[in-house]
Amino acid sequence: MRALFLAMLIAYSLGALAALAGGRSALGRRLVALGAVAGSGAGLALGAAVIATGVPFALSFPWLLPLGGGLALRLDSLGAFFLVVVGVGAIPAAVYGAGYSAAYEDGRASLPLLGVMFNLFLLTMSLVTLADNVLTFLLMWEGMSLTSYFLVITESEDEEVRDAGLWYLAMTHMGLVLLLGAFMLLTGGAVSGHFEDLRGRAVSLTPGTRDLVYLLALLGFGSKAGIVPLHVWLPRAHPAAPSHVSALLSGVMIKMGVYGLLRVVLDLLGGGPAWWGGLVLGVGVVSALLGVLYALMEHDLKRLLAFHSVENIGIILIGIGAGLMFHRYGLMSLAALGFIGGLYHVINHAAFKSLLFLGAGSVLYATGTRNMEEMGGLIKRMPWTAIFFLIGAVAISALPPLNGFVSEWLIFQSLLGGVQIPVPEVAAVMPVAVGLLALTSGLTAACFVKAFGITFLALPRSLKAAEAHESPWSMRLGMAGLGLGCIGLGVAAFAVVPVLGRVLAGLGGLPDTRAEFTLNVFLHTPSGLGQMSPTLMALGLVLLLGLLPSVLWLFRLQRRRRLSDPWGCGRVGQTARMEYTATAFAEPLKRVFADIYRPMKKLTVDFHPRSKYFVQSIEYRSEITPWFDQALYRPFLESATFVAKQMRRLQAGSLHLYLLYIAVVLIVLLVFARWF
Amino acid sequence: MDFLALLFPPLLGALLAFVVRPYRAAVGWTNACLSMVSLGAAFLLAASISAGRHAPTFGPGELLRADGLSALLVVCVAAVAALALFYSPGLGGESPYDTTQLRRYQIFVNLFIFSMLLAVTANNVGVMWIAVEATTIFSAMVIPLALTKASVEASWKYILICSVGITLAFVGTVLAYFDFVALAGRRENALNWPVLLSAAPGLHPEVMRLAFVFLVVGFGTKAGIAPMHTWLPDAHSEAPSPLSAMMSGVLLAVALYAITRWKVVVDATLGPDFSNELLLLLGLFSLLVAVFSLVLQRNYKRMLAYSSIEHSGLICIGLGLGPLGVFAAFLHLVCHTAAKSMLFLLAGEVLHRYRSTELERVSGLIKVMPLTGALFMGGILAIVGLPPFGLFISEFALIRAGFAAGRPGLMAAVLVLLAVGFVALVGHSNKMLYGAAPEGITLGDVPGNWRKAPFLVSVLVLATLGLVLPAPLEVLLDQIVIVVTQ
Amino acid sequence: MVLTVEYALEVSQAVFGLALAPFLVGFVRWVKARLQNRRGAPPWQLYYELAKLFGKEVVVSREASWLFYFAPYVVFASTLAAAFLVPLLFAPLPFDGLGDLLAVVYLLMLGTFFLALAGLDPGTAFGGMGSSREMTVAAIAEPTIAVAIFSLAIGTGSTNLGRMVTLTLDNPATAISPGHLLAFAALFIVALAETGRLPVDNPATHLELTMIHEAMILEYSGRYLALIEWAAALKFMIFLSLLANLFLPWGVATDFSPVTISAAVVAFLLKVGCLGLLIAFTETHVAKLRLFRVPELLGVSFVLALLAVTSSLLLK
Amino acid sequence: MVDTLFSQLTTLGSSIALLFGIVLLCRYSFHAYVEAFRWQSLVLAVLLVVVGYFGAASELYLVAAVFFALKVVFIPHYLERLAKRVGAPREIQPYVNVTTSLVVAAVLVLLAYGIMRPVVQAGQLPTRGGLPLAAGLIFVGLFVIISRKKALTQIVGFLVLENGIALLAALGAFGIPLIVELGVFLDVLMGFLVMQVFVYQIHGTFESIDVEQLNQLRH
Repeated sequence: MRALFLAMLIAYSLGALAALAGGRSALGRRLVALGAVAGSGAGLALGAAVIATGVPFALSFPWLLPLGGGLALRLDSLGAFFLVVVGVGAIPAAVYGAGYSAAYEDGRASLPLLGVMFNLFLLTMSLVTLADNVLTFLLMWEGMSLTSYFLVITESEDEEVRDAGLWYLAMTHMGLVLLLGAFMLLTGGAVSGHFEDLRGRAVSLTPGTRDLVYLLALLGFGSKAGIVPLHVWLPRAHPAAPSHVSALLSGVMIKMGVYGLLRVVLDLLGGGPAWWGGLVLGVGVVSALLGVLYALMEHDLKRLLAFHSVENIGIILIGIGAGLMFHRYGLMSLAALGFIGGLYHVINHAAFKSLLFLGAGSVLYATGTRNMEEMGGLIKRMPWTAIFFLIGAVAISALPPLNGFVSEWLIFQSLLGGVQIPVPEVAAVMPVAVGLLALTSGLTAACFVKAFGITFLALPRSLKAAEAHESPWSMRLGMAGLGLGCIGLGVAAFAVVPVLGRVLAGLGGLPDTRAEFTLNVFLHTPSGLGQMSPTLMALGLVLLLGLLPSVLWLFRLQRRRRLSDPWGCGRVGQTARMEYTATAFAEPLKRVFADIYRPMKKLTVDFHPRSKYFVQSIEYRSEITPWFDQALYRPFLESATFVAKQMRRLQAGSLHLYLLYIAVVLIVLLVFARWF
Repeated sequence: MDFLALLFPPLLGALLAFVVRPYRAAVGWTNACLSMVSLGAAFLLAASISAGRHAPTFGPGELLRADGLSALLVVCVAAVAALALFYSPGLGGESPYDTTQLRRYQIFVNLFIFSMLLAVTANNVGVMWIAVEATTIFSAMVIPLALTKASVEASWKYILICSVGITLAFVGTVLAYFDFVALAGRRENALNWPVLLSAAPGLHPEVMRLAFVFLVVGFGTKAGIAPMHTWLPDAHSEAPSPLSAMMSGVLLAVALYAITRWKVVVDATLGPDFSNELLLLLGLFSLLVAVFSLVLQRNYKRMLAYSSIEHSGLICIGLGLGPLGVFAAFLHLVCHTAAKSMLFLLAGEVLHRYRSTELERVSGLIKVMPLTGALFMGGILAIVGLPPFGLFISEFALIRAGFAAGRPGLMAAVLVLLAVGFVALVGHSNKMLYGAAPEGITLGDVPGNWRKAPFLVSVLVLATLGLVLPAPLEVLLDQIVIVVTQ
Repeated sequence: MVLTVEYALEVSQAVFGLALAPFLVGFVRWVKARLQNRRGAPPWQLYYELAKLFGKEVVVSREASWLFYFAPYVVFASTLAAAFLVPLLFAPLPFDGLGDLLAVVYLLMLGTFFLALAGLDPGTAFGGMGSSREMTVAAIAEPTIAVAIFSLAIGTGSTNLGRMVTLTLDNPATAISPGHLLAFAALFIVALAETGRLPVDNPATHLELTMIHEAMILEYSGRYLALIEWAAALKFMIFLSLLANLFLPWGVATDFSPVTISAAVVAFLLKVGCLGLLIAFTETHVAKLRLFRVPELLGVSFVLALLAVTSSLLLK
Repeated sequence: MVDTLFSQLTTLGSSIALLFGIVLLCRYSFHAYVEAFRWQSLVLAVLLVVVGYFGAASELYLVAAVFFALKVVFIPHYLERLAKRVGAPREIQPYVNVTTSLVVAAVLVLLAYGIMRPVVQAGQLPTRGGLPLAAGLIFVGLFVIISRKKALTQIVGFLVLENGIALLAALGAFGIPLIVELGVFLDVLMGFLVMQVFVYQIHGTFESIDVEQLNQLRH
């Protein structure tokens, strides 16, 4: 294992060096990708080895970070799982990036910086999963944030991109502050922040402190994971970043928030009262629903995907929250089911969201725009990208037999198990969660019909789209890998679930559920509530799909087919202006959920100067601005500015005033020292 | 002996600059080399002390004395002095000043350096006071090098505020001495720090309380502690960049050093609570003022100045937090010195290229001066406390000390304020670094990138401190902790 | 030996459903016609139409892509796969473990997904309108189904249809619990929405203001249209048999003697027939809702479902 | 007997010194300021001699001599010259008018009494009675700097402040160690010279020595 670890370290560093040395050359780009692939491959192997053997890998450098008790690394099965997730997301993204970053050879962005930060980002992110004491964890965490910040502002020419970067850095730093607070309360300022000691200390803390730690951790990690309302940086930063980086940010990095939450709440604190789980569940539901609702209204392909990351994080948290609640009531196997559902969705999301971002990247690469209203007809011009994007869309819409369906099924089943919670009023939370989760997945399907249909089908809506071309092989290769991943994770669920059981074994007193939920190719849930086999379902679907045409052929029903214009109420010729737009597609849902969107509508009609019976033009505009952004963030910014303005008064420029300050302070302090 | 090697070169430099008229570049270079000599001496001193040589003294009546605390400060001062002299105007390259101005610059800057070195090595707290006062006078002579209204105004405010403040510090000194006399009769060496310290437990608490108030307000004025900080943004923004680098990098540190010295004595009389409370109060207030003055800042040199206030506030808080805090505070001091001196010197280059200190006039620095821009970014990342730089570690240690001292509320406030400052600083420097370069500006770094080598050294130092704690430094810091919290 | 019998029954049951589906649709149309004092086409009319469509050549839009040709097969296959999981006549069958009620719902959703994409593919305004509306209705129908499943799962203790039926047969009390009844009402409304019935959609109109499903498949012709229509009929069938067998499981054969089997067939026809009548009645007595009133209807069903769950939770 | 005389003399001297400080507050012309300062310094010089005599602190004679040379002869002379060069203001408009100034001064002196109480109690020297007055003088000097507008008057205020400290040192401990004392004088001298240079510069760049104009640097 040590060899694998060193291999990972060295590969990433070589990748970074290659970026510095290689500069803008194609060779440089390939070497950067090679380093990243090798590094994340080694990391994946390391994680797999730890999970397979069940033996944690530990390594520590006492002479580094002496103030934090040394640089302590320890990879247990939970960390290993997330290291695997990093690998799953990073390898295709790196391959894809080798081709994609060619777009920056025109000097819009600094390729060396991109390469260096790309590798360092992957390195620090991998090390987050290995950190075993507070300072190491915080160092790697902040390193991950910083490097990803530089990746986000790759195209720093653009004002919008810089804003996004600042938002991102501010939010993530806010998160770090909260985490620092949480860890400090946990350690009580003790010098050794070693996680083993924390587990010991956590038991002796007062309930109040534990709750505070939990809340700080939830907010801190939540700001990274992108829970509503701390998600504001996602829809800004993810579109701004280069697409293969967006894939990593959205597919992998935000999962580190989930990792941290599990690590602190479940591992270090060892679980807590029911409302902890309930809060996570509630946050999850809200994030899932609002995420998908705002995604529906987006016509910027990458922003749409970013909002879907919010949604999927919500789904993951629903599983984890349910797990925590069951954990509280000692329903261990149900708890395990919830956590397994959450973790399964983590890796699934890593697969299909990365795939979708890469697909969006190819579209951007080919058309130069992220605006769906200018696309269309790409399925003919970039067939491969279209197929891969379709796979991703089916997977994220949780449609069988792909992977999204399996994890959502598991989460559903764990929620259904809520019946067993002894307290009815607590149990009553579950059906609501079930309903909203179902609504979320339904809306997701609707949203991806829009995303795929408007982007790839029908006629091109702009010249850019009409002249689009398929992307180079390296990009297609990256997408192909992820597409296979989506299928494999769906079909081979019976093999994945036991691994997740092993990952969770012993965490916060969870039992080893390796064999519990699977029976050869079947998944089944405790107390025999439900049973399913995605494998056989996929097989059946494929069989039927193969059978049908042959049956038709058997009955000689394969008549010839004739191409013609679509029926248009008598009009001849078909133009793109007649197609349904993304806005139009989303309009019904916008009306249905108007109370949540609070759309701003403006109708201006100007009449003919002579008489108001002749209308010259009618302009209708409707905007949707996330109202809770204003409600939550503006007060902070405004109060900060207000205080700042007061402070400026202090430095008013008058020397006498300044001297007066001194005199006043002196006298006040003297009086204080004399009489108090 | 090494005391001479330490203190003599700057005097010699001043003398040289005084006799050689008109000014020649050779003088500047000679003085730069001389500063290297005293830097070497400083390192030797620090090495010998960290190697266990206990508090060497020198001169009639043990005029000079150096323990771990002095050694650390001596190294900082000498290093920044060397850096500043190396980047002084008039060492080749076109400079905005004429020879008489440059001559004045060389004379007084060297005297300034000398007085700072004297302040941190003086055994007699009276002499220490004199040296600190002298720093004001000498540096004030350099600020209005080019006579502009702004620079004259800044220097007048600077000298008046600091003189008044420092005079108050002298009141405190006199009070302490008075109490000593009341206890043990008049003695010539009564103001020698060790003597004072040994007598301290018997002094009158109520008198020492008053004395410490005078001392904190007085030296606090020089240390840029709010609300006595008002001179600082003006002076730092108007002074020639090397001087700003020295003032922000080490002058504040010297003043804090004086406060620390007196804190030890007062604590010996009163116990630590009184001084701790006072320092925490003032430190937090400085942090508050500095951070929120950063939010709407329009001038990047003032921005850096306010960040210096922020950091001396942090160091004050650290000093008030017991042993762990003191350790963190002085580690923080070292890191801040390394980062801020570099930043001010770079800001000088930016000013020279963009001809403006306004933030909105500066954009696309990365493209205009790639190396300078990269270094500037590094410095900013360092002072906002991002890894892998030393301030991340020192701030972490400081926060941890606060929690260990059982002050979570205070630390929460500090964390929030730090976060605000973080956003403000990063936001402003984002505007500076990226975006389109203003038209008509010459692209490319200043000729002679080899002169940037010292900056790489400071970046290296910062990065090293972010990952490891070199043994000598650790020994020094431990000695300091022992000295301060004995 | 027994196992092969079971598989045979499994397949035959699905084929039975597939064969019966068009008749069921025709039957409902016929009843409606009668209720409206029309003669109406005979119930087996739909078989003729399917045969005709299979015989015709296919006319396809020039802009259509491969997805347009692919979608009908996916729709048909997924619906048929769902039919395999639903117990029409026999309760514990081997395929029961392949997927539960959730799987059925999501399989049907798969069909809807591809159909909606196909609606967008030719690039006409009608298709887009249809898919947009179809997805809207489908999305806001989801939660009701899920929650109804929840309450059924509470009552019976399983989500796998076969087991649900047998468990209900084992203790009939659950069948008449208030939770079950409320869930039935909720699912009935959803069934109307999902299968494109009045008052949500009018299968017998081509008026662009009102049509949903028809607009989406407007561009289809020939065997593709046949496949889609047949799949739609099968979907209708599935929902009716779910309503029938989950809430009134009696008659479903649990052993495979010819008697019980024939009894099962009869019982099934009776139950589904009654439900068909019920639907015909509702369709004649309610008017088509405006599209933006549909959510309110589905909201009602969601509330019903929630009530169902809470009552079953509290009465448990 | 001797001690009582000693303490009476010192108290008298310090009160006169303080008196001159307050007198300074109610004068208008700069010339009068300088005069008041000169007399105050003279009194302090005498006081130093007295303390040196009674307190048997011989080095105080030397201190007194330097003090005289510096603060009675040299600095006032230079102040006058400076005033001539930059055009001394006939009228000095303070921020607060004379009566208010006097009230404030009174308050400050009372405050000084209150604050210095423990110090007085702590000391055994016969001179300790004058300590509060010294503190009062310090506060008054501070007040002068704050409340007067012209750079020149601020310098005078600063010098008064330093006189207060000198008085404090003389009374409290019969003067501080000689080396420190001399260093302080050096500082005073240099500080004064530098300030005078700046007055010239201010006059050169702003065509006036009105400190009110120095308010361009803000925020």
